[in-house]
Amino acid sequence: MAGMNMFLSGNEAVAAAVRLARPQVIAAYPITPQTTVIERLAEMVEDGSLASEYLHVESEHSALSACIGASAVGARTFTASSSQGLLYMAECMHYASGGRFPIVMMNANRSVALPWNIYGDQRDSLSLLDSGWIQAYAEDAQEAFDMLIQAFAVAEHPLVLTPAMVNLDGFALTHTYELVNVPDPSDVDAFLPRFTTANRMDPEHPVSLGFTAGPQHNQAFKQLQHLAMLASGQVIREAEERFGQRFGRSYPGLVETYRCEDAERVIVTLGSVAGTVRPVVDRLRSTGERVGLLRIRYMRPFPDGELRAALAGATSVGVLEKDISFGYEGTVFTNVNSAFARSGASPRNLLNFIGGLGGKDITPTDIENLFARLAAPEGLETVTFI
Amino acid sequence: MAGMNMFLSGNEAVAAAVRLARPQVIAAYPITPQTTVIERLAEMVEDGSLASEYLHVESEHSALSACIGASAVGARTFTASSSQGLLYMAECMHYASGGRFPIVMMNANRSVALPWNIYGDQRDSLSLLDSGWIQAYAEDAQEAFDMLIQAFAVAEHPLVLTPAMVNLDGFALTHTYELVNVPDPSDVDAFLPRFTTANRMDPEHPVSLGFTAGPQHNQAFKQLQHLAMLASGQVIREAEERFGQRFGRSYPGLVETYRCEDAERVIVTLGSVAGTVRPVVDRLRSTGERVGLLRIRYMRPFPDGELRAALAGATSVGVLEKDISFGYEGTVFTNVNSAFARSGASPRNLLNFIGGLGGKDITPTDIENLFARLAAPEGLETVTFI
Amino acid sequence: MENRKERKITARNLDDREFFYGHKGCPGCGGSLAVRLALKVLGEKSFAVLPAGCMSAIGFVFPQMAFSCNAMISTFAGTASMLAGVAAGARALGLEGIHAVGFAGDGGTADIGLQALSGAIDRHDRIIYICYDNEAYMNTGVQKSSLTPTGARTTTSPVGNRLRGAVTPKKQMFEIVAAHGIDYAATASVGHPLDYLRKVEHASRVEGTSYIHVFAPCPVGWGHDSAETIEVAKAAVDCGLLYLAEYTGGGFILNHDPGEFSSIRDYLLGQGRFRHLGEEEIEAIVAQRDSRWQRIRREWRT
Amino acid sequence: MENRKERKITARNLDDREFFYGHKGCPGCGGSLAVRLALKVLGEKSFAVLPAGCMSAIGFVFPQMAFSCNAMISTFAGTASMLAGVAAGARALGLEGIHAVGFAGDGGTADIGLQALSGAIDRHDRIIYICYDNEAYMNTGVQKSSLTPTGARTTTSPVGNRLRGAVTPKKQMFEIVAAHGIDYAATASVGHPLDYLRKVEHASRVEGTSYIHVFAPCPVGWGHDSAETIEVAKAAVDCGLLYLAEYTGGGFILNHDPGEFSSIRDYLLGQGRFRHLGEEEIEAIVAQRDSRWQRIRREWRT
Amino acid sequence: MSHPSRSKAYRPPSRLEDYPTGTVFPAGHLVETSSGWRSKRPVIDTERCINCLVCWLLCPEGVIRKSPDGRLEIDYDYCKGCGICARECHPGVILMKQEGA
Amino acid sequence: MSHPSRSKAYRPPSRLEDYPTGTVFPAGHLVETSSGWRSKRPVIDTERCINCLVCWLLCPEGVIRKSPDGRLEIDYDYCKGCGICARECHPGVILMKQEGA
Amino acid sequence: MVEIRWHGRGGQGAFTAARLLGVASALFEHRHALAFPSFGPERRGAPVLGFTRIDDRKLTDRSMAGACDVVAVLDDTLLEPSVLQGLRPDGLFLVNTSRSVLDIEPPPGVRTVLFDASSLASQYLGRPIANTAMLGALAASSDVIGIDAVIRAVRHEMKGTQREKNADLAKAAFLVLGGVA
Amino acid sequence: MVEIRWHGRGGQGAFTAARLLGVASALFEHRHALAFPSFGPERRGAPVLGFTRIDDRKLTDRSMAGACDVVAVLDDTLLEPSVLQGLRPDGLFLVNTSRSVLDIEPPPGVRTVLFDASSLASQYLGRPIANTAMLGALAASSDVIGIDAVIRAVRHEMKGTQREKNADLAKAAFLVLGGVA
Ligand SMILES: Cc1ncc(C[n+]2csc(CCOP(=O)(O)OP(=O)(O)O)c2C)c(N)n1
Ligand SMILES: Cc1ncc(C[n+]2csc(CCOP(=O)(O)OP(=O)(O)O)c2C)c(N)n1
Ligand code: SF4
Ligand code: SF4
Ligand code: SF4
Ligand code: SF4
Ligand code: SF4
Ligand code: SF4
Ligand SMILES: [Mg+2]
Ligand SMILES: [Mg+2]
Repeated sequence: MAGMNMFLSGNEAVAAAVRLARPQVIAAYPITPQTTVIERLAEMVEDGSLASEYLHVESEHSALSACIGASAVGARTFTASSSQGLLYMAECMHYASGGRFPIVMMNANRSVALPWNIYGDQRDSLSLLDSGWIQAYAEDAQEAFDMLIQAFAVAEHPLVLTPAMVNLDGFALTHTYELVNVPDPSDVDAFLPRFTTANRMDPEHPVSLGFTAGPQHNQAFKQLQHLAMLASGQVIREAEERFGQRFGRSYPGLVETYRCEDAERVIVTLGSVAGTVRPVVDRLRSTGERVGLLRIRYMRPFPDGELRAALAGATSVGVLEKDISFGYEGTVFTNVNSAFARSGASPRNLLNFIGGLGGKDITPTDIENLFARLAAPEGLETVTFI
Repeated sequence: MAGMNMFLSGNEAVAAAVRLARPQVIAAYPITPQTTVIERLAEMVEDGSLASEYLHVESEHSALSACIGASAVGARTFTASSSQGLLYMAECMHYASGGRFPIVMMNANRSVALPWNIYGDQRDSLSLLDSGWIQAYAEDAQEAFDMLIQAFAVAEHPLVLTPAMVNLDGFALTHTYELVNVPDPSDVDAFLPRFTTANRMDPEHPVSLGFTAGPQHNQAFKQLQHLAMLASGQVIREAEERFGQRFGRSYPGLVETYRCEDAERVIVTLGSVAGTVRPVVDRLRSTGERVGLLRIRYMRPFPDGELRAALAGATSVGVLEKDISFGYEGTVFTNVNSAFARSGASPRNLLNFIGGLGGKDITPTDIENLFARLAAPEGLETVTFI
Repeated sequence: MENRKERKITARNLDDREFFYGHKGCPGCGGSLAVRLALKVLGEKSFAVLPAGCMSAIGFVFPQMAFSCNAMISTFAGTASMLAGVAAGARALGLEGIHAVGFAGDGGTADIGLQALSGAIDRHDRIIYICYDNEAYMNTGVQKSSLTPTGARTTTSPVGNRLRGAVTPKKQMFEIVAAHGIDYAATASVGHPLDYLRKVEHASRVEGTSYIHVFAPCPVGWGHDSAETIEVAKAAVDCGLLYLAEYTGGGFILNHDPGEFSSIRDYLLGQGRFRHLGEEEIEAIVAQRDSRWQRIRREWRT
Repeated sequence: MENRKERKITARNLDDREFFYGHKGCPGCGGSLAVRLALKVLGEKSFAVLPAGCMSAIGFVFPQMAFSCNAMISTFAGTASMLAGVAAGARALGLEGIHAVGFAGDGGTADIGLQALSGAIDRHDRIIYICYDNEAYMNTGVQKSSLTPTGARTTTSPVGNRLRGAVTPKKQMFEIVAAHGIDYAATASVGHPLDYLRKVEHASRVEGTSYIHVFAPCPVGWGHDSAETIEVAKAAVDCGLLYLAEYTGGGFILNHDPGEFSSIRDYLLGQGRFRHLGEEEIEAIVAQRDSRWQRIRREWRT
Repeated sequence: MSHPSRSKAYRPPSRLEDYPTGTVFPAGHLVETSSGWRSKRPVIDTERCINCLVCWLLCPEGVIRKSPDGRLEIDYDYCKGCGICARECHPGVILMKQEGA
Repeated sequence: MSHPSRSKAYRPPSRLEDYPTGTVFPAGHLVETSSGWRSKRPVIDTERCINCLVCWLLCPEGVIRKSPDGRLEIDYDYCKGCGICARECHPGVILMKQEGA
Repeated sequence: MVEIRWHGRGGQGAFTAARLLGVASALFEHRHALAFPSFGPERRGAPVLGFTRIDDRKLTDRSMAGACDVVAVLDDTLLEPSVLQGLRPDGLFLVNTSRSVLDIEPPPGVRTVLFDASSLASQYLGRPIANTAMLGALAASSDVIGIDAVIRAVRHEMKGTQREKNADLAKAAFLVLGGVA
Repeated sequence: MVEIRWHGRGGQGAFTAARLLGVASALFEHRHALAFPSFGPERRGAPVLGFTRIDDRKLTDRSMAGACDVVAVLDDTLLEPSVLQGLRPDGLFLVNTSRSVLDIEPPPGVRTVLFDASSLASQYLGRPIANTAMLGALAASSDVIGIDAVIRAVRHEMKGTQREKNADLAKAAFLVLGGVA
């Protein structure tokens, strides 16, 4: 592997990736547990290793607005946020995606007030699933690094032109140090060429941007946006392919399956908690239990086909998520279930495990219990808080 | 029927209902097509027919923040918004629900920028489905009026203590005039007693509100919030019962079925477009076609049980919605599908019709075509833009 | 070629080209005149940003595009920050001679857009922020903003027995941006077009943030004839309710002292929004004007 | 019972009760002293609102509640509007003698909370807004805010060859709220506690909006010993970087003129965040102070 | 040319493929006129006009043009008949005439 | 009593039903001390103290109390040992002593 | 179901006419009615529309596309062929104009009624605000609404001096057009 | 997998120790390591924790609950019984203290190493910042990490004058405790 091995936190890995992606404009606002990303970036701008305009904005709404403005003149842009900050820029998130500005954002997944809490759950990003952003969820710092670089390539792809958000679990990923391979700048430059777009203010050929479209036309823009997001699935796979060839690390597309081949019971989850499931799967497999893990890497575009294919043989599926849509169930569960309903064939057991809210620990023992629950035949409450 | 019949727009009906509900504090910010609500309220405060503190705030974030502050001292509060405004207060929406402040909001459903558009679709409220608010959708001005009064009763119920949003389709409801029965104030007072709560600042017994809860405790608060929202289903039904007894208008709970009894093909939808489906159902029924309409009146709490029961006999279900979650499907569809998946039995055909984005007209002919599509056996794309 | 540094703008040498044309504004709209004139000064390299409000609503309805320069609608709260992004992006990409210019209404400036504006001033972003002040939220149908003057009737500051229009004084945006130590700020009126053009021209040369507050009557919201827009805009200056001034290098400059004021009464009662005002209320407004001018004449340079 | 109208507060007559006790603030935290002292003046009928920031983070960790009066955390941007709601609700419910008081940091005031504050001032809401200024986003680990002074090192205004800490001047919050025509505004320092207490007491009697900007050193973020908090807070006044002043009834009052300033150099180099500053940089700060004081001494009453 | 004018050939997109990617469209693209808004039409008596350009400066629509021969012309496609030009013309040489009369 | 003190009897909720409805909780409810934060402990020489109350006023924790007999006492449960009192005491009668030494 | 489409300019009261007709029908003839405006970025002076739908059974369909039975035009400067779009072949074309011949010609089956409502309004109100006169004219020339209901609706909705003047105006228009109350 | 828990006060470098150990292990012994801090509302002066996990296979589990193999305490004023929570019965209890007897007693199987790292640090650095000394001590008293890796990690991560001084300090601590490089 070329490049350099470094012992970095998830946030530092993200900052390192951003440096290599060379965004021309960065605007962000501090919030725990995102802050160290923008601190590192400030240092890089200071020490000259990153030639970006770095805007000290007064809020997240302005952070993303500034990125939209910069993207609207054709600049590559980056921002980062979390939780309250993400919600404070919610209007701009829809704005950026509707305007097809391929901004890349790092989101440090964190619980949403009230009650206040700075720890990692995923209600922040999942509650904005409909905002038109590509949503990726990393499991470890290396994947966060790689996803970040790929996110620029995918978002800026002419068939996609859609903003992308890379999610890291607060603290569990953002503040945990581990080994990360950081490639050579020249390799990243080759992988990720300069951003060019026709969707920008052009001194030679002036345009109107961000206009009004009435009832006759509006839906067409929305439909195109949907199609572009759908197209991003293929673009993500191609980007991973190219990435693998150049950097030697390959990724499996929108979902990753772990020992799912002949699995009867599968836990579906996303983000870093997959790392807690993995050794439990190994342990149970070693005692002959047919269990597996399916990790959703992208929530948008939603990998319904991949999911169904991977889970075709499973009789019991448990969706484990750090999120709850009050008055129904976990949002990931809802999405997964729809994929099943659309095929007409759901697994016999379909359970929802809600955990990790506000950073509540999810232990290997918890996971073992979940697999046990998936083995019990019927009569279970669908939504269980663990 | 007691009270007075008036020819009102949906917005005027809402304002009339708010007057009768006597909120102590109103804070709102203008936005088309909500504006006439707050204009009417300003007039009522001026002419003394409504004794509320009326705050001219400088943004929607402040509008809802002010309501939270007022609710935190025990006042009944009302706000209204739409689209960009709703998104601008997204952070506060989670805040209000997490803090269990039973604020009532009217939302004029409107398309979300970009592109800009002031017409009615439901991406605004549906994109905030996870924010912990009860979400009701009215079909006509009378229902909007009645739901609004009921919303206070439900939101403030001790078992619920959760904010509630009543949605009216922009223009189609908010700006259309029709007959509305406005009850006598004394009747409303009897139906809706003064708000009392322990969840407030109390000069005699000081409290800390809106605090931090760490990883050990946070999830418990979220779980209670979920349970309260689930409990609201029953409270809504009871409130409708009481309402019917007093005012002579009864409502069917979280969903309304129209000629669904033996229906093979059913369109599931919400809001005013149901009114376009109704006469088409009648027409097709008169030619012997077994078609029906299911109207979702509340998206949160989500009526999964009611839906399944009502659609148990249907072989083809089409979900018609003014919303799209880019990269997947309509959000209502996702929710409905999950209800099927959880029961293990989905209808043979399960289609998603996306229409009305940015106010695109949905005509009776469109509806006829949808029913025809539901009759075709297989091989259809799941998500269709109409 | 003229020396841009010294150009004095008149109707003779002003650009013939129109950059805001074919819009859907009401007849006699002061705001659209303010936008039109400013763009004639700033020219084809303007990158304009307009938040939700009348000017964006009337200028960009697909497929009818009334701006001939680059232009974009921003979120209602995001004018200044989007402008900052435009300026930063242009700088990063090496685009030269660009003017990042914003046109926001009074509501979009003094209410929901204030924070982003404050942030931009604080960073000394090289942007020109023009607030066209029609003294209410017009695009949504004449609601009170914090720049609605005391006594004005709007749909959310109604007139009746209990209330007599807006009860709070007009927020002092010019003083507020000046208190930030902004690089350049000015007030202006579409009734004094040459003064306004000069200020836009000056702003275009400032290395930092410029703010121009231009008074722009709205016949629909104010209740005057569409032909009277310029007169009303002049009268506001003549009667002393509006002052033409600049802030630069830490000090205020009064550009024009009317000496004897014309009648505030006439100014007010010529507009539907003020027609309910009684003598006492008018006297209070006069008194307020007088005390403000006392301070201005005492403290500001001329 | 004392006549509340005339009470002069001293350490002798100040309330013995503690309303902010058992919090998790760092040893020597100036902000927590500012909160503690203000609540002793305002008493048990305070309805306190604190946005995200150090004071809320250290005061409300379930089940440890450090406020003994009613208190609530607000969204970061929503201090003033939530306060406005509290005040309006209390009024509507007929609660008497309540003080709706906010305690927000510099970031929560001058950056993300500015707009809501401006709105409250505009409405003349009867609230007391206290900004404890520790000159950076401390709760998130010392990032630059718009109240971070020029030259200060923070984690987002690093010091190296290209940058020397914060490059923009400190936003003039006191002047900005004064430009709003606020009912009452004041600056203060925890190093001058009696002056501060007097101002809080005054604010409690204002029928309208009060704003107090209290300088509150943060040993962790500023890099001084925890025991030095009061000294540093005094030194800022003595060296003229901070002035104790009030704004009321349309005019400024300087409460205290140090005459001869103490050394800015000593003030700066006593703190880790400024230790990199060279003579030239210090000279520039001195020059800025001098020109500001020239204006203050010329224009403000004493 | 100094003014945009209506693109008569333009047909709004009917197929999805014809829409732009993003909300981006050529500047100064006009497809409608506003002549129908007007109930009165300004007419300049060019003989008496002193060419002070006040009307040119103050027209909110910018529809008064300096023609090559120096006279002023009005683009009636976009004049809304507000009457500002007539009111502000000091010599009073602009007349507002009832449309269709 | 003028100061809250630690409620030793309190046990954090273990069942859902024991949590409040809403984020609401009695004010001034303390369950932890901060004595463990301190490495130095202020000790007042009450004999030499002139009772100027400067330390009382300036302690960020508010832990210096006026006892009934007029002397000052420190609530060591919540004193963090910042040293402000010692530094600001003009007569210099507060000593910062190493904890555990 | 009948649908009436009102054409006017922003400020001329086209939507008020649509709404008054709804009031007349719903409150005073106890039928079902919906009234709604068109809404767009256009400003004062621009052409605007108002709609009234009336039926004996509850109206639930709020979609826009659909034929209309009456096109009522408040200002003859608006008369372009597009004004007739969607008018049923047997519909009514009611125009406020002082002319006796129009430049546009409705399809053969359409009944055209030309009526100088502005002049009549000027007489009664001192201003050419023609909408209530047009309601009287509609009552006279169709069975969409009765004149009594129109008058009651005007009285119900208007205030002050305008109230009786407009009621009288509507009645006068009705009579001018030969309506029999 | 071994887990090392570091106890200190905010500002004493407990997490730096945890991270340096991770660097030493991952970069210089080519094992797999995770290092993470505790994080809470507590401020400077309050007790804080740092964690290092080391294994020969990739570490994926990031959950918190779990036993630890080493408890290392940077400040003996922190010695409360809770410090020993979760320490394995055969674990190592490494304390920076000048005392020779502690008030708390670990369970029988636990090996206790008391070491005056602060004094040594004061000698080498002029300040009692004990974390690198404690790393040296850890290398000497366990097979968690080798002293070479510790020294390389210190050199890799530190800058300026601190670099060699800390490397020397770690080495000295290692030798004092009888480590054999
Ligand atoms: C977040 C948000 N809130 C509300 C609106 C609705 N809105 C659009 S324009 C407008 C009024 C604009 O007023 P002003 O800024 O004074 O400009 P004007 O319309 O008067 O030109 C409002 C309230 C919006 N677009 N976005
Ligand atoms: C919308 C939003 N953005 C960001 C944050 C993160 N945040 C919480 S406190 C804080 C810093 C507060 O700084 P300041 O207001 O100066 O108070 P201090 O911490 O210095 O006391 C930040 C950035 C948040 N809670 N909400
Ligand atoms: S409403 Fe007023 S500001 Fe808006 S376009 Fe019309 S005249 Fe201009
Ligand atoms: S970081 Fe600073 S402001 Fe925050 S609690 Fe500590 S000393 Fe106080
Ligand atoms: S009437 Fe108005 S729009 Fe027409 S030319 Fe004159 S000023 Fe321009
Ligand atoms: S204002 Fe009158 S005189 Fe002057 S240029 Fe125009 S038409 Fe001619
Ligand atoms: S050391 Fe600090 S906390 Fe302790 S009593 Fe003194 S001032 Fe208060
Ligand atoms: S400061 Fe010193 S002298 Fe004054 S009261 Fe405190 S201990 Fe006594
Ligand atoms: Mg305005
Ligand atoms: Mg701060």
